[in-house]
Amino acid sequence: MSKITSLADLNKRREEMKTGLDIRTKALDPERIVQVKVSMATCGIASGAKTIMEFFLEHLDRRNVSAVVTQTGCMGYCYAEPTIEVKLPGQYPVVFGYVDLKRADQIIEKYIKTGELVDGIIPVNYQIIDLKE
Amino acid sequence: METVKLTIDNKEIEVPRGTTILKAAKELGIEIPTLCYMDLHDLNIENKPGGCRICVAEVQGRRNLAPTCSTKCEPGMVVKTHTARVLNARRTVMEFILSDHPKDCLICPKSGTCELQDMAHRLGIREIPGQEFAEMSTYRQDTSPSIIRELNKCIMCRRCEMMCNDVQTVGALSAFNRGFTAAVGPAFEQNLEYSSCTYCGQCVAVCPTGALTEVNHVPQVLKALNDPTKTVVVQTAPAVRAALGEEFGMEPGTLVTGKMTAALRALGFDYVFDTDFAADLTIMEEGTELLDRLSRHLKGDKSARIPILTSCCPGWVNFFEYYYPDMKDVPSTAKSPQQMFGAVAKSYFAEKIGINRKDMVVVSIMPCLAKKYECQRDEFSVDGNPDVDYSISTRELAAFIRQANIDIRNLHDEDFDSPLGESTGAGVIFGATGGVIEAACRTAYEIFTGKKLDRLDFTELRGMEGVRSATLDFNGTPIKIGIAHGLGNARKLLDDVKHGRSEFTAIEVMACPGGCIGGGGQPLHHGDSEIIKARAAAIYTEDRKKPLRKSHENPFIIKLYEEYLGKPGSEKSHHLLHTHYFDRKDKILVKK
Amino acid sequence: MSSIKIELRKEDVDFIKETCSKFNNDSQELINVLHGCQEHFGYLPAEVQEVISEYLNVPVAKIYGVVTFYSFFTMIPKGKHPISICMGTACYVRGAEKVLEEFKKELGIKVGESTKDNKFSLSSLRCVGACGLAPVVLVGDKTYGRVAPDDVKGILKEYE
Amino acid sequence: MSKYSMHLLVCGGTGCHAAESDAIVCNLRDELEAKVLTDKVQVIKTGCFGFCEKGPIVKVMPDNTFYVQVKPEDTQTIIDEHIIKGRKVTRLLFKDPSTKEAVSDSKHMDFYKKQMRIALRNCGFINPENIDEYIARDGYQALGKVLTEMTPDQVIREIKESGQRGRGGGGFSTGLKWELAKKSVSDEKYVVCNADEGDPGAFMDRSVLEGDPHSVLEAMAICGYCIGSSTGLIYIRAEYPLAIQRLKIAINQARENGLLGNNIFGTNFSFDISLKYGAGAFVCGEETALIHSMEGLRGEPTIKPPFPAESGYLGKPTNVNNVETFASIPAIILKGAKWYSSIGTEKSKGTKVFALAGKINNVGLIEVPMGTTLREVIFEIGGGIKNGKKFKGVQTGGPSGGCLTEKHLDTPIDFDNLIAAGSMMGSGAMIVLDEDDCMVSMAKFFLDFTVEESCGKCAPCRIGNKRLHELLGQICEGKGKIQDLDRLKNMSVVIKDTSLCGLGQSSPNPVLSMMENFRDEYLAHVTDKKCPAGQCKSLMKYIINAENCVGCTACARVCPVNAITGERKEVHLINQEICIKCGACYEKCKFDAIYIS
Repeated sequence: MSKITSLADLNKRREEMKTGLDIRTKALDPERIVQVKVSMATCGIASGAKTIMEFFLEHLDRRNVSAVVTQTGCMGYCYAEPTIEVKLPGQYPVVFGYVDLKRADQIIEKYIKTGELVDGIIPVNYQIIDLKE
Repeated sequence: METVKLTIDNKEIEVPRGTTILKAAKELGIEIPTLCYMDLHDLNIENKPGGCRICVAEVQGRRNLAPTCSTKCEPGMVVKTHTARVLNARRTVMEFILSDHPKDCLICPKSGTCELQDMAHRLGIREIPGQEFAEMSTYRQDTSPSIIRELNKCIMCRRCEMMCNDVQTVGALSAFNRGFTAAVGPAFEQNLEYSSCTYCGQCVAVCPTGALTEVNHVPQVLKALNDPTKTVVVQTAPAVRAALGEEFGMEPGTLVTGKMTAALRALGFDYVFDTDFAADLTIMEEGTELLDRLSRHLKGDKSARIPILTSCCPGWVNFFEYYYPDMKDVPSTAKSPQQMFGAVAKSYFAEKIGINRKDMVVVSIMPCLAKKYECQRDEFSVDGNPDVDYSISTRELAAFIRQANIDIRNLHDEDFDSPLGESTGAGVIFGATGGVIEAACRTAYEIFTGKKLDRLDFTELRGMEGVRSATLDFNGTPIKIGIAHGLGNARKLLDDVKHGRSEFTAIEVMACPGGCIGGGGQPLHHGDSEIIKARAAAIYTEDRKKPLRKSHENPFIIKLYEEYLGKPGSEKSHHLLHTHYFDRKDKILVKK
Repeated sequence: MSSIKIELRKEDVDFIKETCSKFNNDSQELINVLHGCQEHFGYLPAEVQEVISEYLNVPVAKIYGVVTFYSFFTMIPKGKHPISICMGTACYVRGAEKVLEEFKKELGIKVGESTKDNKFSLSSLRCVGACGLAPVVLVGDKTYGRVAPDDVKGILKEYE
Repeated sequence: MSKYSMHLLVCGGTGCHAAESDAIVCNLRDELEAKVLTDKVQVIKTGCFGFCEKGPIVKVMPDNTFYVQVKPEDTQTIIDEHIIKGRKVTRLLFKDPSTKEAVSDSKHMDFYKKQMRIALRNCGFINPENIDEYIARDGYQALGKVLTEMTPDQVIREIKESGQRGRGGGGFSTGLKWELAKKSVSDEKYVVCNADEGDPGAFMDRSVLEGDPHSVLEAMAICGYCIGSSTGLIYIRAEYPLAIQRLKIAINQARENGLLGNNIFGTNFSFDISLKYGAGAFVCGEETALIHSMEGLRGEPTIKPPFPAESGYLGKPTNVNNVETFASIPAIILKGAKWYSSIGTEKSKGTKVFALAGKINNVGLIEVPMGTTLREVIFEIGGGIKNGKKFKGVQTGGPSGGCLTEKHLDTPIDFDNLIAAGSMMGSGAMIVLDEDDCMVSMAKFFLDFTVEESCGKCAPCRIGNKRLHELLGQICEGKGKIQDLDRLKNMSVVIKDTSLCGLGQSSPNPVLSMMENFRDEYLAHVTDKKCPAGQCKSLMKYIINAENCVGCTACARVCPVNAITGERKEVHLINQEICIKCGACYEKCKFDAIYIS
């Protein structure tokens, strides 16, 4: 990793990141990549988020879905932990709550593979500020 | 100097910037009550944790009440010290404090001199609401050779902790636990005996309540006095005569040497002697040791360690034995005056009057609590019989005199008995910081140079600064003297010695701030450092009035050497008047 | 006063020494040193504090003062499966007290004690920040959420 | 892809309209089956939309139509009109409260999204263990801007103008604080991040550190640049292992990338950060106590002044801010003071993170503009009270905050309004209480916390709070007298008035606010010896209703103290003198024959 020694360096890194270079290094077809984020803050982990994350890592691979599974922080829906966010190519991300192994399986089989929604969707009810707007 | 103007209780005042409301009010004659606060101004010791919240006052524009001990005056401030809000708050807080304090005032050793009791009286507290279901703190009592801790009576003023850590750097006491169960004590709530405590007693000297008091040895003394088979000999330390009067309502600094002697005789002591005699003896031994080391050192003898450190203070001895055991060959090996006295009384004097040492009881009156521990040390006894049997403090003596119905104020002055009651002015000044080294210099100068001193008052060695130094001219040889009082100050000098940075020839150390006059066994000063200064002045007055002011001129000392000891530093002197030191930390750890 | 007396082995003393020197024997780092030692020994017996005192040059009374000030530090060894019941407000209003009572009843011990066989110890703590799962119980590193008094027996059974 | 062309999302939050939602789902599914549309349209139950006031809600995807206050009988219309004919049902559309016009696309109704995430902007969005994801979200841009384009004074002016007040509880102006620290002259200064979130029920700081650690590091560096410090310290609870781990990773990554260390962005500004651990002492949230704790001492507060800005860590000027305060700084720098100060109320700018917990449906972390009302927070975002119970109060500001009630629901939340209402902002915990919570027991619970967490330094807090706690205990046990209420008040006022630090100065707040807002309940305890919420055991009585009792003896057998007598098949009786109110009989009885009085 190269050091960032100027604002220009930082901007360059940001642009690289924004166009999703890191995803491309992991999958050949960026347009078809599925992104899964697992909320892995204390609440989530205490509710079993680790198991869920492992499940997605293992089963997406086993079921031949090219996907990137990452961890993220608290989404704020503590009551519905574990929560995950799934973004299908070209679509809005969808947040699912109360994800146990059964629901995780449904999410892969139904939502990720066929786009069919499953129960437990959590409507995102906040706006996130954009720093450069 | 920059000043600020403010109004306190409708009175205007102008004070230097940085002055607290408490002090400004005092200048106006407004005495705001305080409890945890303590200011020993001349000794540079201040305790203001802002913990008791008794000294609060209303400051216009401020949301809550201000602790006046630690709130600085600001320009235009309007302060009210006795509004209904303030008085109610002060009373309620006092009720809180009392609700967690035993009510056995009648039988408390601090009764009558307790600051909490005084405050309850001042605030007119008549009931403590909710006492019937109020949980009280409970701790076990701990009795060490010198000090009794009764933590149930601790009000968390933190004075003892401040003394033990910030002033003395002994570190035996610390606040532990938190919230309601918090109190101040040694590590693991162990006995003080198993801690680094030096028994300097400064914690006792500042404790506002009965949480820290001295072990009372008066009953044992009374028993000895009533035992017809015992010859009871008493010695009184120099600092006692300068403070005892305070216990009987006399002005601080009143000398009561003659009245004290009369009272002791009235109490029934067979011989009333003076520790000052032993102080003169100490000078002979310590001075000789100093000159010996110095001359060897000047000749290039590497084994002669310079500086020499005084060793008359038992708190100080305990301190270096615990914290600097690797340097135990640096201090003088001379015993303290108390122990020299005991050793001489139970040998020379016992022989002289023809009794067995076992039939003699030596009692010492000391301004000190560490002396209680010192006289119990194994090395200061012969076949289990201690050289000094009991050491009682100035406060204990006062209580004893009161119990014996003696009106000390109206007693006629009496003199000490001979021969161990005769002393010079040099022995007297042992009681104040710098006194030992001044006394030593008076003798050492004359012996070293063979000349007579024309000026006996080494004023450059006197004062209240924590660390002082002066260079004396011993006929061309510069003698660098260091003085420290308070163990924290001593630590600074000792660290220099340890790291080879010290330039001193001799260093005097006294554990207590001010020296023995500020000892842990003295009448309580209640935070007034003027009292300590007045006692020092009294000591120097007594010195000036003495016909003889140099130890080596004391005819009875000369006689003692002629008849019994030979000469200073002789084998017999070594046997009777010198000691050796231990690694006390090791000793404690093994004992525990 | 700690009733437990232990004899420190040479490697124990070495560990404390290393921990202190890792923090440059700086007395300001006392709390970090105590964390390191508690993690290693499971608790902070008097003997350990005495050794720390030596290396950090802090009076042992002060160390004891610090150890007894912070609720994270303990001078009593915990059971093999330390049970902590969150008594934060969120857990409290959702019935943590009843859960705690149930644990006390089942184990026959009070808060701060260990069972005779030293298998379980019981403590209450303030908010682990998993308020969404209130009431929360921790057994060792494992978190149990939405615990009801009826679940207590089952939880304990897992450790039999 | 999906075999479905349309989705009907039905709000299925456990909240207000749970029963109706179920009926709506059922009806929709029946309708679809009847119209043979089950292959094309899928009905999905979702979590709470955070719009309960207008619930139940049905959202039609993909056209984002947002139907509000839908009744089970409306389902046929929705299917017939919208799904089959493609015409939106206007009467069910949400009407913009200002324009009164129906809004057909929920994309245009962002205002329903009452939450606005500034401090939490990256939480749940980025991988906290990957600095590149932070950089992709404009991370470290603010630091870059500050170091290359702005002077420290300009930055401080910007922060001052933004009107941001410290999120740790005190609400002191961040910009002013920085300015004071900058003005202090010293060879060394420190930037400290207070991450000792000890307030039970508050977990926003933990979430930020776990979800977006870099935002804090970046802000600390900005602060260091402003006040002239090259050393940052984060004082973090040891009870937060995950946050510690992520912070360590973040610090290392920032160092590797040259964003911490020497000559950041090629300038001569150097800054590094290390961690200091707390060890479980609530009082260490107070900045002087925190500083003592960092110095390896007991975390006892000292009197201010001197403020840390003059004499703090190691006696050097120190600036202490909390996690949430720092997390918002990069946004203020990049988007400007004007933008930030446009959010919030007159004297409280920006957004505030709240941790919602207690008897509320959507327990979680929310961030709303200052000035949002309690009603919006509790009943909309929070989804209302759990199990359909009645709202009783909300404790804001943690154990030393106050309890607000029904009458405060429409008060806009900001620093000053909360204080005026007898509570405080604190760190932002909100614990919702329902009708089952006894306000004497709650006050006692909070005092229990304060008693345990008091450092013991000053008498009013050390002893006063204990006495307050004991007196509340007496009242809970039915031993209270009417005069005790005055005593409670007097003790509370004096403790507030005389305590050394913020802990004692606020610890009686729950007692005062609960006595004020629930005076009747306190009176019931002391005069009638009754606990209206049925929480105080000593004031409860278990009684057997003779009409229902069949004499099965089950209760007598389960009673641990043999307080129940009665022959088989005869009515049983509970001896009140022996009864310990354990409730075992009550739970055991199958005939509803035991009731609580």
